[in-house]
Amino acid sequence: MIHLTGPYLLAAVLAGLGTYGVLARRNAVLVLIGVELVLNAANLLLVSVGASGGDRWAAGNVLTLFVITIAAAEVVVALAVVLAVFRLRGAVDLSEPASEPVSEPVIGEADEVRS
Amino acid sequence: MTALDVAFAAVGLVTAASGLLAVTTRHVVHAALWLVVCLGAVAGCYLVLGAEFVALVQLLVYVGAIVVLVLFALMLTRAPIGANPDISTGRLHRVLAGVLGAGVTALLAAALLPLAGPAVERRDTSTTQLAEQLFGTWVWPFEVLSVLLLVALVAAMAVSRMTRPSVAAEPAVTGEDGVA
Amino acid sequence: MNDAVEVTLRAVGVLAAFLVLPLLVGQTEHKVMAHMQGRLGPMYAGGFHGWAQLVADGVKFVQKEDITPAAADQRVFRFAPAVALVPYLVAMAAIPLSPDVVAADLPASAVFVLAVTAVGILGTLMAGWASANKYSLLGAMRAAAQLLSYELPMVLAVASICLAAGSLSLSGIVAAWSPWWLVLQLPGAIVFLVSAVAELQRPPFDMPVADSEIVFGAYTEYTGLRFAFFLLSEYAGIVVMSLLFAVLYLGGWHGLASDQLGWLWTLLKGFCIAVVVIWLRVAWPRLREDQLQRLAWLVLVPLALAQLALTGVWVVVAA
Amino acid sequence: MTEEAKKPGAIGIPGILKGLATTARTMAKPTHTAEYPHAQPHLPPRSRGVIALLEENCTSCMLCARECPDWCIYIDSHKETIPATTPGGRERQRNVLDRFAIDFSLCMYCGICIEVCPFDALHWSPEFEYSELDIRDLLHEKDRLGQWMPTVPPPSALDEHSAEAAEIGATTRPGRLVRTTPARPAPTRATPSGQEPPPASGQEPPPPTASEPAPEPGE
Repeated sequence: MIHLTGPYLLAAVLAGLGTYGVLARRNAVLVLIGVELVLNAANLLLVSVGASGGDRWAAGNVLTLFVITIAAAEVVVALAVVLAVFRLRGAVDLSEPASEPVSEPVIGEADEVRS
Repeated sequence: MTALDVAFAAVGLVTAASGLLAVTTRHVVHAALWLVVCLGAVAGCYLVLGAEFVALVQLLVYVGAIVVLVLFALMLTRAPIGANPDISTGRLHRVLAGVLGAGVTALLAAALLPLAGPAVERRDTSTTQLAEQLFGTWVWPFEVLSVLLLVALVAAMAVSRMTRPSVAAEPAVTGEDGVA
Repeated sequence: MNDAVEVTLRAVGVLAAFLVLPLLVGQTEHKVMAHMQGRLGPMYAGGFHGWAQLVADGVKFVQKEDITPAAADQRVFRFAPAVALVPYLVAMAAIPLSPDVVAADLPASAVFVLAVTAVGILGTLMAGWASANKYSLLGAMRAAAQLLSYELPMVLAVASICLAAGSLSLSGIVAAWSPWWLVLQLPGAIVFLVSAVAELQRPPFDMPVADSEIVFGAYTEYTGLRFAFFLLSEYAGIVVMSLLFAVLYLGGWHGLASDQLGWLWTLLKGFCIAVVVIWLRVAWPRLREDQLQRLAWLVLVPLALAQLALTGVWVVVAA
Repeated sequence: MTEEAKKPGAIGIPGILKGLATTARTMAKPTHTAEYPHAQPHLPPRSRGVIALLEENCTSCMLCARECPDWCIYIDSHKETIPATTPGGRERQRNVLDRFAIDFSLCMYCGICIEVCPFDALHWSPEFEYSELDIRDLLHEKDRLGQWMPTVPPPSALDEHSAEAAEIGATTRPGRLVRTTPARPAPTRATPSGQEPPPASGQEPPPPTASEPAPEPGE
């Protein structure tokens, strides 16, 4: 027996924290962390609904797996973009106005795409 | 309060606390490390909720791969040790963000909590069941997802190689991260 | 009350295995490596052929000063060895030595072991970043890149085994094991072994700690007991990976008198794999970073996928 | 593991297997290790262990101290007057060695001092077990250096077909005009040529040409 109040509340809190994280961060990678938190809130909600029964196609679990997969894809692309921006501008500060490239493009080797 | 409630309360508190630290800490890398704790605790939540396979995948993919990738990106984009006020926006902005975040929480809680109702019997989803559904009912979304992964892979590769031509003209200043 | 006693007993058993088996592997490495290089290895500590050398090393490590660099991120730096060590301890609890001898028989233990060992990377990353040392950071980056790359073929190889056995549990996999797997799963076995060695950052995949280039990678700044923990985690990793290989590919406790001596068979098979891992270290030179990535993505991943397809076809045809 | 080799451009599997085979074969063979403190090492002839001093041969000429690359030889001496042996003869002076010390914490075992010594006062000894807990104890004074003398091995026999040693030739050949300069290197060569260990004798039997060992030879 389990009360679903806890999971629901936690999902709401995580979503709120994620929103705050997205809005209050200037570093692009840290904004991603906020996004991850929101995604996890959604996952938690899905799983807790799945655990409560009335879930015909195991949708709670399956959709959570899907979201995790999508999150992986999203993170890979987002981080590639962040690295490209860093190479171009030498910083990943989102509140900095988009100006011409800083005259110091930091060239790494073409990164292997990981995972 | 049942035993599961107590267990969930414990993991949930860890989740919320580490999540809070992940979005508020002033140390860049600490944020990612707190995210690790948060995601691990979320995996614990899944366990308590009876979704053990999802919990393991959460651990394997989120903690084992995604967060490592995030840490990797943080280190590649300069992550000095010590507090750094520059990673957050200004005070006013943060207060507004906090209000908005609290609003989101309040809204969701207001919508969800009435639905919670009395204690329910936990329904475990066995791995076999999950597999049958995944490769039966959900097989088409599953296939589409694999295409999405492929696209993401190719896209990431394309994005990371994009800067090459423009760079060729500039004098190559290999700075602090000749890593990769 | 009875449960509490049993849980305690199991925990103590795992802890004992965790403390003894890595030392055994370490001593074997000392001796095997020495003889492969025409040396004798440790001969004095403990009397007979230096059997207590690693105990002596441990005592030495305890006596050394525990230094945290002034510029380091103190808490992360101190915490990193534990993050590197604990996952292997947890993983060891889930590996069955025989149907009865297992600390925690989980339903999806194969995935569990993989998931838990994947967390171990974080310890290296934390150590490398928190040391405030450019060599450490480089080592951590290399480690992260390598471990992420080799995680994929490893998971795919294990997936192939799970597919063939129709089970995610290690006990179930061994129960379904048949000698044919030695042939049919051979590519997967090779992929698994190579990725396991790479995950452990052992030579020839020891780019992250390449001592001639970046001192000792992420562990450069560590001293004393914390350094010993990193070493212990490496050897515990060998134990975990070898036992996992024995359970997945060599049929675990299948063998003569497997009812009584099953656990011995598993340990024996795992020990042979550990010797192979040591052998690779002696025989082969270190791979370069680009060769490493190339091997993972262009050889191991396709091979693992082919193995997965082969197993799939076989399962469907045989069913 | 053999998949290892399949990276492009690698010649591949044979080499990798060969690596495994070589190490396996080495493991099957006996080791080359000598367990030193328990088994004495077999040292090759002419091992450079420690430098021994034959005090009687030393004329305090300072050649060794001067040639030493890291200045680890310390020599103190004074002159002593020897009364004339015959009545009315001239008094002679002679160097008396007060101190001869080699600091083995500085010595790099190049052996130049031994090479340059004109009178074979310095010799290589194969003894090497003289480590100390205090680095200052590595400064060997002349009595300590002299104690190494019994450990100096006799010089190895000459090669049968080698040319006759110069000084032997000089004694057998008819006499020549006295010329000091070419004769100077002769004493140093005496070591390998003399079949008897030279340290036994006191003063080097001078070749017919050398009269008095001048303490300061031309550079």
